[in-house]
Amino acid sequence: MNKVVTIEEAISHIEDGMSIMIGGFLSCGTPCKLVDALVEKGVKDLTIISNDTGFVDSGVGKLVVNKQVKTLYASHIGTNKETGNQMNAGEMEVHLVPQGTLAEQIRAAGAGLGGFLTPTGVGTVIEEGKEKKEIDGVTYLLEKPLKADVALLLGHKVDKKGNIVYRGSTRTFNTVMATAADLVIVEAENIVEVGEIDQNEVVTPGIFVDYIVGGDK
Amino acid sequence: MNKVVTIEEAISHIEDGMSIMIGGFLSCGTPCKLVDALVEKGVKDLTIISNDTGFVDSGVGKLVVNKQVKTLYASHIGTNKETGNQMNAGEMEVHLVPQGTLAEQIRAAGAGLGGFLTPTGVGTVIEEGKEKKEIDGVTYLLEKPLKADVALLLGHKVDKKGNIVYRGSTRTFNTVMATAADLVIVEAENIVEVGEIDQNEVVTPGIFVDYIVGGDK
Amino acid sequence: MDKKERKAFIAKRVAKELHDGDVVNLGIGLPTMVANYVPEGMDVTFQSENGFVGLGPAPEEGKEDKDIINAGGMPVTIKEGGVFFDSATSFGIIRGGHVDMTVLGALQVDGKGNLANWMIPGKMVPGMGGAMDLVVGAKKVIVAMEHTVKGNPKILKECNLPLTAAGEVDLIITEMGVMEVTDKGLVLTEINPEFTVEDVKNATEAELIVADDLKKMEA
Amino acid sequence: MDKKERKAFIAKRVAKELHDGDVVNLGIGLPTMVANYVPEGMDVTFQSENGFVGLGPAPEEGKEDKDIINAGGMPVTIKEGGVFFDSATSFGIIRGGHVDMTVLGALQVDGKGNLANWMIPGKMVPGMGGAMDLVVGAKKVIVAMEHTVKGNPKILKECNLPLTAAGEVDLIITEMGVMEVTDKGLVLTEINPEFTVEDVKNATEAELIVADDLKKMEA
Repeated sequence: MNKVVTIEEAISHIEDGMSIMIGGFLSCGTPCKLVDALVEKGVKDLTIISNDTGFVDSGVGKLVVNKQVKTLYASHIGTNKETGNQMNAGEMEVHLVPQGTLAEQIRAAGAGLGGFLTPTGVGTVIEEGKEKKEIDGVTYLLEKPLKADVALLLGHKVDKKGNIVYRGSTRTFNTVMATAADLVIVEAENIVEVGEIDQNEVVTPGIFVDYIVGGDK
Repeated sequence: MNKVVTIEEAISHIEDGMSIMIGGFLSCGTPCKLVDALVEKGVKDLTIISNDTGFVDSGVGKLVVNKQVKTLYASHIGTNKETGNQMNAGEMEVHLVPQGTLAEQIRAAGAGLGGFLTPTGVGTVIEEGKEKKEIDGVTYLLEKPLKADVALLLGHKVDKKGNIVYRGSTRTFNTVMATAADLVIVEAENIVEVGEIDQNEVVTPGIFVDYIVGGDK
Repeated sequence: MDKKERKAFIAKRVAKELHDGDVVNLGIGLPTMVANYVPEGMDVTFQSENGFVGLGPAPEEGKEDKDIINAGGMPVTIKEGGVFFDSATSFGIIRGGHVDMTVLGALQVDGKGNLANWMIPGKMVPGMGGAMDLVVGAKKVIVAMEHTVKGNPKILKECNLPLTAAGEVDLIITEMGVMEVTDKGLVLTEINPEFTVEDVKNATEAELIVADDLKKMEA
Repeated sequence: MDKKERKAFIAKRVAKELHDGDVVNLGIGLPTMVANYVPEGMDVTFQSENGFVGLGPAPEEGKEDKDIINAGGMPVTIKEGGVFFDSATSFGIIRGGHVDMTVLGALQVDGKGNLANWMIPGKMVPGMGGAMDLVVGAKKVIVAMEHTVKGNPKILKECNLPLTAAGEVDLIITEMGVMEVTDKGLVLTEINPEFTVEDVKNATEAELIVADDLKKMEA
């Protein structure tokens, strides 16, 4: 069970039309080397699930600029004008999702839940087409889980079993995405031996991780 | 904002009839000094929310033996025969809840969700009185959030702002309970200065914690 | 007051709504400035919804840490006692009512407490980011903004842009005054002495109820 | 075989269902013994639903750590590479299908894959603990138990005790044989050569379909 592979080997499993979750927030916590490799590989018609589309020249944004994204789920696209352009031109289907709902949808998928009731979005366009439910006098929307074929994560320190610790505000969506995809690839800033990370300090258990790449830092 | 107080001061806020969440699993991770203080104080008609009722002579079990518990939510009561006795005698109302559902109900309360859909319990007595919902061909039960007046936690290392790290398998329900009660009291094995816990290693943020007791270890 | 002074005045007045021990989330732009005016000796924790509490000031030039940014993507710092967490936890904190106050800007706000600040159809669709969760989840929602845009009211009878949230705004603070959203409508509780009640009414499309004990707005 | 040998035989046979890389949760009692028979060179991670993966053997006497217990409350150890987490995460792992296999005992099990193992009304009501989540969430559910209790069948036409879960059991392994729950019913796929098919049928209330390629059960 050797999980440490080259970037090429890891992304060899990613094909046209797949759904891919990408961690991070405005490129902070985004596995940029994996994204760059996807840009180079040129897989297309992707469904991307990510907090945002970064910038035209960094992070998730590069996949948009390279026209590899068919469908997008994100909470914010304002920092990458190319996303708005493609959306307005009808070239990309964009689902804007409140950030907390997006995080919780991904968590629900990873945790085996069929959905959850959130007060977020009630009385806004977000409620369109969704079931509403009143519990103890409060109105909620029923939101469903969101899963993907692949999740691409960034870890600060990753041991060879895939146990991950993050640094600073890079954690973002990486933790929930680790649980909600069939294939999970983590780009490690540092790869360490099993046992080097305190068992009380691991944030993402390695049982979620299939491949580890990078570690040249 | 001094959160470090004596046990007496902390539990002075706990009154007859309150609902109290107590962390731990078979007394491991249970704030036993706080429980002992409640036994001594003798508050009664309590609603207790806890994974189990520990043992007759340790942890949550002592409150049962001392007949302070009116209503109980737990996943397992088999290790404390007094709980079963009082349940069978009609002296205590016992709600048995699947462990994962209990954890998720408490999390939902703390995270502002109105409920969630779980596959656990479908086709069993647990589904009685609950709404069922089919999502993508799977049947789920709608489970509602569970909150409390007070949560009693055990932390291994707690800084003076209330930031908590746990040790070993003590984490259990402590983390979710921290988020789901109006008043949160943590029994610290060690109280440390703010800054002594790495900001990447805190498990429960201090913003959830009202009072810190103990620390004499 | 020039634009810069107006913004500082508004931010200072917002800061008077803070309480010791509060957890507060500030939107980008003007709301961010509130952090500069926390009253001396008061312990307020700022949350950054991308993943931490204990948001501190911008770092000195050259001392930026690429792994510590705020929700606007700018390099920031974290104070001692602050804590990093993931997005699920962050929005659990927000939706769960653990944020005492959020301060946001608005494109439009109305007398029912409706807020529109996330899109102008056909023009600007940046997405709602964390705003919808914040406005629903925070215990107190304050809109802090200049009273008008190019002379046109932003406080309307009814928002006509897509809403961020319905009926969640508690307080509106502008350079002209302080307005509270109540069951009866929008109540002007404080007024900047540089303006008359007539001035404020003229700059406001929503109906304004003037409080019996209308106070002088001080920052 | 005496009782001890029977249990070891069952646990050994269950261990043959393990695959390299599997995450496995073992119930208390007989299922716990499966950990002793992991095939050489195979990397299997055991989960303890109270809060970790990497469950190791019991500690030496005197080396118990009060903060590391299993779901039965007994002192255990954690292996290198193991990880502690909270109950919400633990059951997210379980319900989310991240546990490849769970092995549990049963009071009753039936040909439809129904399982009853958490209460006997009026007699024993310990609670379900994590069993209901495990049986629903694990990818493969194996019931490992002695074939009968005091000579009475435990594999029934239909469970009459309150269910732990409906239709979730995949495989039943006893000292007499291996039975697979299929759409057509319960299929005996392996038999312990110490018994005849007739013996097994007599000890089983549920109807048994004998597989065309019935194999010898080896542990």
